[in-house]
Amino acid sequence: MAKKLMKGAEAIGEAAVQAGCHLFFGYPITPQNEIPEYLSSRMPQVGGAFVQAESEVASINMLYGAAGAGERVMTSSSSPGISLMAEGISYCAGAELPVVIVNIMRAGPGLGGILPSQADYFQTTKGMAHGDFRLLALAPWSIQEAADLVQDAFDLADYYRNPVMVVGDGLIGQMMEPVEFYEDRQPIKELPPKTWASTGWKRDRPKAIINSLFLDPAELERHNFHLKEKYDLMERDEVRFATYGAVDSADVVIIAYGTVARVCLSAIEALEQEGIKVAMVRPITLWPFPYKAVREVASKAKDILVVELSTGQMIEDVRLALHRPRPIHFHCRLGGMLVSPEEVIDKVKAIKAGTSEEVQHA
Amino acid sequence: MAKKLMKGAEAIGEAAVQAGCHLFFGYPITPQNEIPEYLSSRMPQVGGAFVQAESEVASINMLYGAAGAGERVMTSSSSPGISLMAEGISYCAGAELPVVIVNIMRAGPGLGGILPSQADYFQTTKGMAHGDFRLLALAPWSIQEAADLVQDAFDLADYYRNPVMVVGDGLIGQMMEPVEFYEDRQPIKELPPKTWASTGWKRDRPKAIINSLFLDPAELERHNFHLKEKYDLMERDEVRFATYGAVDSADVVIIAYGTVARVCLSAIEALEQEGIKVAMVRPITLWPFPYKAVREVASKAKDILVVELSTGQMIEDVRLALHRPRPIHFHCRLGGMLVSPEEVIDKVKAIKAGTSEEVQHA
Amino acid sequence: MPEAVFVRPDSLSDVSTHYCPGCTHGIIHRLVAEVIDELGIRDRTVGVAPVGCSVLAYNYFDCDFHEAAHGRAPAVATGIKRARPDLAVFSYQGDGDLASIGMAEIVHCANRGEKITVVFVNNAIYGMTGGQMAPTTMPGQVATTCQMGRDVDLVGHPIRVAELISTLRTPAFIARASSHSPLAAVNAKEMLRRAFTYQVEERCFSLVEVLSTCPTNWGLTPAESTEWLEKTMLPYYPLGVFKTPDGDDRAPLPRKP
Amino acid sequence: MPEAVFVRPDSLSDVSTHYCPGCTHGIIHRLVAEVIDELGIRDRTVGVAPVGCSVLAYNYFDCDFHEAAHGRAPAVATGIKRARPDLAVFSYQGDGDLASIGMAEIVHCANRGEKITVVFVNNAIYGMTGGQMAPTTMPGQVATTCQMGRDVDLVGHPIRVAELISTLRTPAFIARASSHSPLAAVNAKEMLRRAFTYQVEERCFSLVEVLSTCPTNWGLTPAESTEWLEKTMLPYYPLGVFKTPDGDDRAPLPRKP
Amino acid sequence: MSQIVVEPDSCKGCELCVNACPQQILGMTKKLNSKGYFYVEVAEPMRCIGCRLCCITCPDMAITMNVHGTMYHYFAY
Amino acid sequence: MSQIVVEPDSCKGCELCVNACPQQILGMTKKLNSKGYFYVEVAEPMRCIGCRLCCITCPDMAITMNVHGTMYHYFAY
Amino acid sequence: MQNDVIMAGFGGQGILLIGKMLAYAGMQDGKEVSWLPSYGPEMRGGTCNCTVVISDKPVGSPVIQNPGAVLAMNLPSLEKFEADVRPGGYLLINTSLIERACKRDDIRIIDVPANTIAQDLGNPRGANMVALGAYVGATGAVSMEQVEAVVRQTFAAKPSVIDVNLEALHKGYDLGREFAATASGGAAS
Amino acid sequence: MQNDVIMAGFGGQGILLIGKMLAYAGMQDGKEVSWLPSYGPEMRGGTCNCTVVISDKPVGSPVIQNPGAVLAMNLPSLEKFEADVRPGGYLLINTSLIERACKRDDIRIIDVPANTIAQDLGNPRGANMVALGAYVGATGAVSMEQVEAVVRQTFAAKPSVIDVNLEALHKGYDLGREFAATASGGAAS
Ligand SMILES: Cc1ncc(C[n+]2csc(CCOP(=O)(O)OP(=O)(O)O)c2C)c(N)n1
Ligand SMILES: Cc1ncc(C[n+]2csc(CCOP(=O)(O)OP(=O)(O)O)c2C)c(N)n1
Ligand code: SF4
Ligand code: SF4
Ligand code: SF4
Ligand code: SF4
Ligand code: SF4
Ligand code: SF4
Ligand SMILES: [Mg+2]
Ligand SMILES: [Mg+2]
Repeated sequence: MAKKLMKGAEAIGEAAVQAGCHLFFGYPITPQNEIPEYLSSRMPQVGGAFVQAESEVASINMLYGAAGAGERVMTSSSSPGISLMAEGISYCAGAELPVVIVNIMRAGPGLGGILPSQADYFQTTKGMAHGDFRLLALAPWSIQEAADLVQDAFDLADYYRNPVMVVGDGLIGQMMEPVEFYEDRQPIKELPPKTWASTGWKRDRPKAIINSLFLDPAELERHNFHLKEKYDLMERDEVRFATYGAVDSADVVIIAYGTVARVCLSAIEALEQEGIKVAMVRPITLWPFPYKAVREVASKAKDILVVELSTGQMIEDVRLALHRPRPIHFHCRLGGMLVSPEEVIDKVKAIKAGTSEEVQHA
Repeated sequence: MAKKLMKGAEAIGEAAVQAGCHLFFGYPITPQNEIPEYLSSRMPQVGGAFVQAESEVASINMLYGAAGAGERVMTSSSSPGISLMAEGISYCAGAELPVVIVNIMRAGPGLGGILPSQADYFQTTKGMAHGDFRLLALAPWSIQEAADLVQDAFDLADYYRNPVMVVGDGLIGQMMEPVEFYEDRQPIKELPPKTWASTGWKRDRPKAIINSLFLDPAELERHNFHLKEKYDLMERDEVRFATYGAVDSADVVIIAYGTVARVCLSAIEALEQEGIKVAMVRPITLWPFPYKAVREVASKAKDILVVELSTGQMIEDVRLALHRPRPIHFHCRLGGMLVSPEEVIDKVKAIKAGTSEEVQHA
Repeated sequence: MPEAVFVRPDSLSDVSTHYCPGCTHGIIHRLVAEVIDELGIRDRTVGVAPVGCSVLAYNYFDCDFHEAAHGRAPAVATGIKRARPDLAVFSYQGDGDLASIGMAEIVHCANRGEKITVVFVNNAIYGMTGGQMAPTTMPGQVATTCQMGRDVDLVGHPIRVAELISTLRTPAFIARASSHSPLAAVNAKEMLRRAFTYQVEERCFSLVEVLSTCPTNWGLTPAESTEWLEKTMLPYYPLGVFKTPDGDDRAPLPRKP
Repeated sequence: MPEAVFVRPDSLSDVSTHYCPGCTHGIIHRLVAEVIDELGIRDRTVGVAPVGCSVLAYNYFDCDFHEAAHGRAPAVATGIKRARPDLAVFSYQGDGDLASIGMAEIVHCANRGEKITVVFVNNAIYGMTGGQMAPTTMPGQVATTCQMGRDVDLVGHPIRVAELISTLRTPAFIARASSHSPLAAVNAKEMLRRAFTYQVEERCFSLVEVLSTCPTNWGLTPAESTEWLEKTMLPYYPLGVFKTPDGDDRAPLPRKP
Repeated sequence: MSQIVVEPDSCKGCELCVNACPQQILGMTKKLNSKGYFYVEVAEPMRCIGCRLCCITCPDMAITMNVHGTMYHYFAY
Repeated sequence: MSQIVVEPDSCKGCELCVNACPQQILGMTKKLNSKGYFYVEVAEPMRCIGCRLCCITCPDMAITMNVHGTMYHYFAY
Repeated sequence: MQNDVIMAGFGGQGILLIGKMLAYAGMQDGKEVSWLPSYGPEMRGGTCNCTVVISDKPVGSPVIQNPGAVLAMNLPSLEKFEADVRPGGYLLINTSLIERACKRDDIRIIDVPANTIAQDLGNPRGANMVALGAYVGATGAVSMEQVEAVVRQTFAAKPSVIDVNLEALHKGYDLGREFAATASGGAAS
Repeated sequence: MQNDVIMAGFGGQGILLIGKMLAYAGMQDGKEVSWLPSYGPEMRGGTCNCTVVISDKPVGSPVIQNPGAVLAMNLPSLEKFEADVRPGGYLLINTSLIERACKRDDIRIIDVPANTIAQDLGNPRGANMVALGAYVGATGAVSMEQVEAVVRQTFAAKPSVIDVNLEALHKGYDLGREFAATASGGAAS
């Protein structure tokens, strides 16, 4: 298909449709309303269903039902709405259901504000909800990548039978950029038929029970270990990242993701012109985190700079990536304020000049 | 008061009352039903109120109201119920409300099982909900300590104007042990009057607005930095832990918390008799985590063993504590299965014998 | 040759349930299974189990099943039905599940007119968690979170779900039946049959509230429970059909403008 | 000396609101403030703002306030009132907030008989988020998530909150008023006065549904909005008193047993 | 003629059927079944009128019924 | 006699009061106020009957009313 | 010194109660104690059990994989726990309800016809008291004095049953002491 | 080469639309583009703005702190953004609605009486088109050909307005070109 100028939210909606997702359940929340709005008229066109749920709690449980019935299904929301889905997402993970959840992050905590943020990093990558489970989390930095990753998300979800989250910030939701959808797109994984789905029991397979309850602790322990193995596989096979700039000879290596990484790239290009060599590792999967890539690039750079729209949640993963203590610097904007290329440039110069303070750690 | 044999859940309930908490809002869930049950008859005796909320979502928002009105208030639940509180807890943190939340953890994910677990470690210490906020998290290992920490929790919550969570597992909820309450207990912090509370505006102070919304991003950014400073203070002042065994000359140092640490202590004593020197660091605050203590004790030991009822969530914090790569070993039981002293003994011996595999890290 | 006139329905697995002796969950399971058999829809039926004593319903019905989060069965059922409108979808929910934590989900599912069937088992208590007060607990009834009996001045009166739902304008079939006696069960089955039939005909949402006993948490024998249900619950929870898809509006009018 | 007969009530801050021109949220704010003034309870009143266009209500009322999570204002109000029964507590909620995500909270708050007052502003749309369909959106009404107009076959009919709540047995005062004309506003104030009075007298829970306009998201001028409300909403949402604390039971009876 | 069949190991001894039987011909054994319950037995099978009330009221499918020959059904079920 | 006072900067130009006035004596100015709205003005103050309908219907407290002397109140408010 | 015991039986046999009474007596004796019930799926309809630890030092693990004693009040409990008793430990079997014998020979097995004794005393609900007495008699884990005090306290509201329960307790205690006296150094050695 | 512009004005002035049209034309020209609207608290009732980036390379930051051009359609927009224009950049001022002048002398200031011109053309709603034309004329960020095509496409459903909008566009374009021709190397140098 030809390139189209699309709003991120619409591109995300269309990507779902292109990926064969014909079911969307969601509840309005800024800054991602255009996703449900777009799909409310798009889904009927493809014979699918759009339901405005009564809440995010209901949305995620509708996903649980639809995914359990073997269909591709998506919801989208923004930070407070994602928090309301916590229990339901844990259920999806426990019952091994492939669902795709889009979080267009806004500033928190609480009602916070509606402007861009990355303060849901921990929530996305670590403790979103109770129990031992993980979300595969993809973080696009452009509208085209958002469209691509949403499509990949469905394949990954189906392959691993696990919830996959696509996280962007308000810019990804609101921005327009050219997008291209490929007509001959093939799944990125070989996908077996969903024989586990509850589609009416015709006695041609075991009874399908979509369930996360295991009253026998020994059985639940086996289930937990089974899930863990799956997560180990994802950590082995699904890490995605991109590197930029002088990866082999950088004065400073920046770790940043999402639209913040674009801002950093602008800064890197400007710094290059001034002869300052900066590299960047951009995690595309927030979980599994590209520990190895960060370690390798960082090992060749003098200093490390983490740039984030949070108080430094990703620093922990960066620190875990490094096998020896290294100076880590940090720049952030919070509450919906955005990082500018100029700020990054200044920070890098400060690091080089030795006037930037390292992040302290207990 | 004299020692009384009390069930953990009841001791927790009574501790709240002793701490001057006269309001409880909660929803039944195993294995902590005895907390609301106890308080349903106890609260009226002290002129307080017990309300069985319609859900955990409602519970936490009732806490938001009651804490905002300046009163001490508590809720308790277990893992799936805590997940449902995610949004509300983020609101409490954002609006800086002192609330006490008890999580008697059960096995997950999803509905999971009702037996003991520690799989909510990440949820408790990292990404419980959206936005940049932290919970102060206390993890008792006995009923007496549970009673003590619940009382401390109210002081800490009031002092920092932040939600405090007390996390135990099913054993803490269900076990009976002797408990003593002290009549002359003093707050562990100097507590200023709650002039910020909404108690009816008599024009004698600024209008009280309990709120987490800041539409102006610059204002929200300031608020985020203010919260961050508070969390930095907690990290500086509120770390709690205990050490056991041969802290200066251990072959193996165990890191474990909650009832698991008791099991490990039994093992340590047995190993001591066999001449095997084992130390233990028991985090009492899960957040802020005792990074320094772990680092110091670990620096003197040959090997590190993390024992947990999760797939290894605490390992990340242990790794962050160490400034150089160290061999970390891990033992866990999942799904409601419990770790036994015998298993820990065997694991320590295997470590000593070099037959235990180190935890690998990406 | 003897003819078997009362046998285990095909849709009911041949296993013993975990329900307490005399618990009428078992009766209601059988009635639902019989209706599924009679309508011949077993191989396209998907059930949704709640969190509550009937959480293990998936072990007892011989059809595909989802186990839903507490209170969210109507949302799960919505997801299934919208994904696969050819399936017959029913949720089976307790009173804590449906009337407390799941109130928003049941009201909205009913109001959207999702073409599913809800079997709502009202036993006036939280059975599974050990006898806490439910929204449907009777005035004065003792429960572990109202040990002096439900005090309506403090916590209000029991919620009548059939009445509440039947005020919604969206066409639906709403009825209340009971399981405390064989004749009540016969009527309950009739109500369930209509409820499933309306779904199969793609007409409307249907909900049958079935009064049920919980001898264990009521602290009564099964026989005493039957009697208590009849004496205490029936007057407050009248049996009958509240709403049919072609009936008129059942919302009360304002008394004065 | 001229006498000021219509002035800004003390309980209303002297600031300009962020509401769109002609949005009747402003009228309803003033009515509430006037009632608070008249009852002389300003210094013991605590309001609870929802998430919705009135999220900033705390800036407009001159009393202590809580800003609640979306839909949870009744739970927050419960917390405040149980903590400090001496306070007069009211929540101010939109139709998305109260009738969609907050359905469980409002039903249970009403059913517990919390002695609070709920001001429920029904403008048949999600105002704040830009005009999505609400549970109260009228059949055929266009919204951003039903761009061809609300299709009742797909999403059901609008929910009538006053009717729904008034079927609960717990004593309460439930009324519906409107804000679309001065005379409607006069009546709305009367309803609000009764609602707050019942609370002050510690009698019961009270809820006044007030029909309101959203010119911006209805895509109409304020004057056209007034007319649309009158022509379209009034017939479906009749004004009046649905329930008083001493009135009889308003739940429908079964048609046949 | 109707024949009531009790499956002892399915019975939980709740006695609901005993109360339901209009002929009062069901009673509890003094023996425990494999689950530890005293189970039901038909004392006077000949007096059974085949009303199926016992079957219908049993929560545990412990009672099934066969008929020999034609039988008048008191109610559709 | 009643006196209607419009605070121009409070007015958002919604015209609800214009429609509400039974005397049809309110109209919009052609001037923008500080918020960028055309605001309301009283064309014929003498014809005002003091019914307060304009005040009551204004969502923005842009209209207040004073009276000189005694006034008959059409309705309790 | 640490005494630990798992007491197990049907739901209605009053197992949790005697466990609590034992722990209570231990506490009154000045010992450190813990009482831990089983909870979870096995509860409904099935068996229930509790673990009591009585120790001179703070109690380490309240969960005991190989207890010093097991009191099996019904068959499923025997089957579940007989293998777990620590070599040299005690296995008290309620022979009134359990017909089969224990196959182990490295532990001390005490036959306690608890229901029969209670029945004989005209106190059929007192079987648990008999069993408690037998455990205390055999192990001396707590002082009989404190157990008696606890019985009085437990049934304070129903004074009529105090004496019959004390009687059952003593019958069991005598049986346990007798065993300890005759069999000491017996099977276990 | 990168052209970036912030276009700002009241909600109803069609600012977001001309921003989109510009981006679209850029895309059709084979350039990389991004369009980013303001959203958030300032939206309701207040001003709105969007940032358009047109570049030969993939667009880096879609957020531009110091844009190469600002189009201020009303006074609040001028006040908010005039200081941000990159030295040497363009500031287009809708002098029909903005009475005060800009105080900077390191940028190129173009007076565009957009509303007046539109009014004169009998197309009062076409002020935004005039402004778009002026921006394109002054900067040459995209080809006029593509802009015209986009106008045709945008109003395809209402063919009656195509010509009047094209007319407005061209009036603005001419004004912009004229400025570029006469003032090139002017104020900025
Ligand atoms: C989120 C959440 N909250 C609470 C629980 C605990 N819980 C399990 S079942 C139940 C109530 C069961 O009562 P009801 O729905 O009436 O079913 P019954 O057992 O009486 O059949 C509760 C509160 C849970 N599992 N999940
Ligand atoms: C958990 C959560 N979900 C969704 C939202 C987004 N949201 C804000 S206001 C609103 C609806 C507002 O509509 P209504 O309650 O009718 O109030 P109105 O604006 O019409 O007055 C929504 C969905 C949110 N803030 N939080
Ligand atoms: S607890 Fe009550 S509802 Fe649950 S199985 Fe037992 S009797 Fe039935
Ligand atoms: S969007 Fe609608 S409800 Fe909100 S302020 Fe504007 S007119 Fe009022
Ligand atoms: S069929 Fe009727 S008569 Fe025969 S045993 Fe059963 S209940 Fe009694
Ligand atoms: S009703 Fe069924 S379970 Fe109950 S006693 Fe009769 S046969 Fe047994
Ligand atoms: S008071 Fe009545 S008559 Fe006078 S201006 Fe207002 S509406 Fe018109
Ligand atoms: S009603 Fe108020 S805001 Fe509207 S035009 Fe009249 S004075 Fe202005
Ligand atoms: Mg129930
Ligand atoms: Mg609304």
